[in-house]
Amino acid sequence: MALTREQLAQRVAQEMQDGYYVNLGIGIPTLVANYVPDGMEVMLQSENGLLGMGPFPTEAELDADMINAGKQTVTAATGASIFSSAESFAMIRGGHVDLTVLGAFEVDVQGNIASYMIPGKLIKGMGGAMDLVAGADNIIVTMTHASKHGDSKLLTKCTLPLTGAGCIKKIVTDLAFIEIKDEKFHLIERAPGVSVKEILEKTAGEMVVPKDVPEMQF
Amino acid sequence: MALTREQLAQRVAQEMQDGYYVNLGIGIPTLVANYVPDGMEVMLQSENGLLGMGPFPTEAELDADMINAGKQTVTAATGASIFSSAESFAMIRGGHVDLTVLGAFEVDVQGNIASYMIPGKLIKGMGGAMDLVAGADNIIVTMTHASKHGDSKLLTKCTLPLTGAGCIKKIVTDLAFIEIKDEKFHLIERAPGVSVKEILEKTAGEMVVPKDVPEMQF
Amino acid sequence: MSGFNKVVDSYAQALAGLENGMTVLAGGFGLCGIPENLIQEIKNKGTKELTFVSNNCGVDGFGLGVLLEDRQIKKMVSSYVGENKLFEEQLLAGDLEVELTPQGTLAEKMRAGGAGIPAFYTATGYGTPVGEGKEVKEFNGRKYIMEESITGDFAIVKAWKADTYGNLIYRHTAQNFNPMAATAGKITVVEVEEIVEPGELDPAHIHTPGIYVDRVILGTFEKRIEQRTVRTA
Amino acid sequence: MSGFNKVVDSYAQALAGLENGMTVLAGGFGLCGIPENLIQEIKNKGTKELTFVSNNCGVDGFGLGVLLEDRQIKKMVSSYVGENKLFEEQLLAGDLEVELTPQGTLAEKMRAGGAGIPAFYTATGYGTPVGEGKEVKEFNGRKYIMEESITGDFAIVKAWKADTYGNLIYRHTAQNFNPMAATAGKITVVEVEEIVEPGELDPAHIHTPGIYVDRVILGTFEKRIEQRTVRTA
Repeated sequence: MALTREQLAQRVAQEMQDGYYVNLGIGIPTLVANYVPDGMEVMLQSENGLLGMGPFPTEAELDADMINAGKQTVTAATGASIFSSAESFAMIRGGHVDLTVLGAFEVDVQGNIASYMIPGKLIKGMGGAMDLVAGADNIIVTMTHASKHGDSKLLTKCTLPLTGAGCIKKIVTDLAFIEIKDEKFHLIERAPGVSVKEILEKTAGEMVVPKDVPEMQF
Repeated sequence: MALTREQLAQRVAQEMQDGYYVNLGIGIPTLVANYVPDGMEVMLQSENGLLGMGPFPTEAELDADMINAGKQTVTAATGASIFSSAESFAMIRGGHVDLTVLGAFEVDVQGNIASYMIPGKLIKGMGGAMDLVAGADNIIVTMTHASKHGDSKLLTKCTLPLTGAGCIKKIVTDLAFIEIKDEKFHLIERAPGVSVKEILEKTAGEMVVPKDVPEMQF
Repeated sequence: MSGFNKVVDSYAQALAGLENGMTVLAGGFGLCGIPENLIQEIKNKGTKELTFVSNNCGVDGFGLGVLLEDRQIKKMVSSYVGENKLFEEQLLAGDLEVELTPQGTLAEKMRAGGAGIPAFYTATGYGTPVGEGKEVKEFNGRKYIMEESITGDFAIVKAWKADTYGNLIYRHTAQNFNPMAATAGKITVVEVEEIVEPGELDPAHIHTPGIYVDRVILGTFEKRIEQRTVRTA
Repeated sequence: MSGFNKVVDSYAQALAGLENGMTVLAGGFGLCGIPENLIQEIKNKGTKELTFVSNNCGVDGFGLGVLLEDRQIKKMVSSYVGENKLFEEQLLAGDLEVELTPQGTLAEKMRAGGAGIPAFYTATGYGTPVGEGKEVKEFNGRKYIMEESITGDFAIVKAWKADTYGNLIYRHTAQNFNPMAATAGKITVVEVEEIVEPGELDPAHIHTPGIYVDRVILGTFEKRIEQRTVRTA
């Protein structure tokens, strides 16, 4: 069975380590915050200028001046710091964020990522995504393995304009956990009950499959 | 009579305007702060990270953590702000300081300035001087017109390594107030009792002298 | 105004000198920390053909979105736009130009503009449409593109508190792009919720020193929320 | 240490991993805001052939000057040096290398290093010995030189207060180069006068967010004054 959005977030969350500073993109990545493993502390960085993002506010706490990068009202966690956008991206560009999680339209075997622009549709912009993929060493892309029409999103070469070149090493899809090395996809884990055959059918780029591909553990 | 150090500082102070942010170098420039014209407010910027430098502290106020760019203990004036060296030089380099006053060994008709290094002597460094002359639009160099040995410091071409190229427009010496335009010195004022002849004798670079050269007023 | 007193009494004074065709840097992220009243005053003035450098362009009827109504904006330099229909219409009709700039690059371009740095290198955008036509240089085996700095004829800024000298403090995440915009405007105008006397703000905690600020005006703010998300207590 | 607790108990732990030949970035301006005890610990460790990036090199017997005594410093990257005799002797004897860097360029190089910017352009130093051999580019009719960023294997920093997460606040002008050094060290070690619990520092007034900080240690400080200037009350 393909993973649900929640399971996707849960699998990504397993890649976190105690003491990690983490930037979570909009959509499924945001859900990752709900699955931080017990006994582990992580701090969320929001690129509009908040390190230590807390939960949504209560009605009483609601404050228009306290938002996250998704423009949602949030709170500051204990030990948070707040700063300018320049300082925020100094952190990001300088490689100080330990883990970045974001969505994508396409990823290819060279680690290229396309996530912000579909020609012919209205281009709304890249926001902070280009800075995030260029700045982070440890990035997890999370997306469905194939589009609604069944087209693979794991390609030999991205067809859409890139968000970043050669920067992606890990992908969690609804079917598999994949690493990128030596210009190939490497199948590391499969979603519970999903066959290697199905994964290969839905992967357009070259994929290395080891003898044994364990199922994800939750 | 050649100006005293105090008169030099006093003449420079006349170039200030109400509301000016001013950076004063070490030596005679520092004395300029004592001659801010009555009814005029200026704010002193100290490049180690203080905007709004106040007077020296009393014994009771003395604080090792509050110093100026000359490493002297100082106080913060009302309305001061304190920041990092990067922010301080962002101000300076970005042209936000209205007036910079500093000393020099030599200035030439192209507006070049040499002020930090005499080959053969120990080179201690340029500190913030190169940033100050590159960043400010409005710089006044204050120095004696000639060396102790009688050698002119106003040259056709600086002989010492430069602190900055083409950045000086105004010089106040102990003999004259001079502007630099079109690769020439222009004599604007002379020190009380000093003759144009003496100034010309002590000026190595080409100098334009108008018919009437008024004496400085104090 | 005399000495360092930057306080002006009217929005008309605050934006005196703003002319057609100028470039304006605006603070704010989404609708958070935007100079609401200064934007409204630009609408009232009817200044046209403006280039705005701002992370976003507001929404229909609020923030910079209101300046689209009378087509006062010629060009936007932003990282994310199109949260409103009017924007989309004008863009598709070719009445509006957009220069999409990565958010961190945009912040750094303004910071560099204020700091006298004409250009810098960044890996952001290399190998993407953003990098096209830009100079590429390699440092330590990695490729970077050169990005030039941005300055404006005006900067419009929203802060929380100012003293009369123009020293500023921002509130929570309403800080965002405001400090950089403040440094990079030829004329920097700030609207604030409270004006205090010099000496009331701690010198060590001033976010924007007054040297960057030309005019300060006291305003009242709607502070519209774009995504109202709450939890039950 | 677990989670975000960066506090270490000994200076030995604070500098664990420092090895011969490394580059160390040090905060401080003159003797103000210098990491006194971390410097002393480097002396105790006897680490050699170090490159120091620091605006100054202390004085005889205090600050970085003490590391000259056993010739632990191979090279200084500074804007102003030579306030002590030992420095002069070693420089003239060819035992010590100095790379003089304009103060603002030095600050910006460290800031750029921490911010992932490999190089930037500045007018500072163009046409002077500092500009020799550096790439020149013209922007808006003015010439600028390219300066590359600086990072270090270690950064040693002095702050006033830290919380256990490593969020820092500096005191008065003891801030100076410390915030930039903190961002640009592979391992950033901070000594402070007071350690508080997370939440005790106002999030809006933290000078250095804890993300840049690896280790925090509580110290006591002499705070020697270089130029004692006072007025009569």
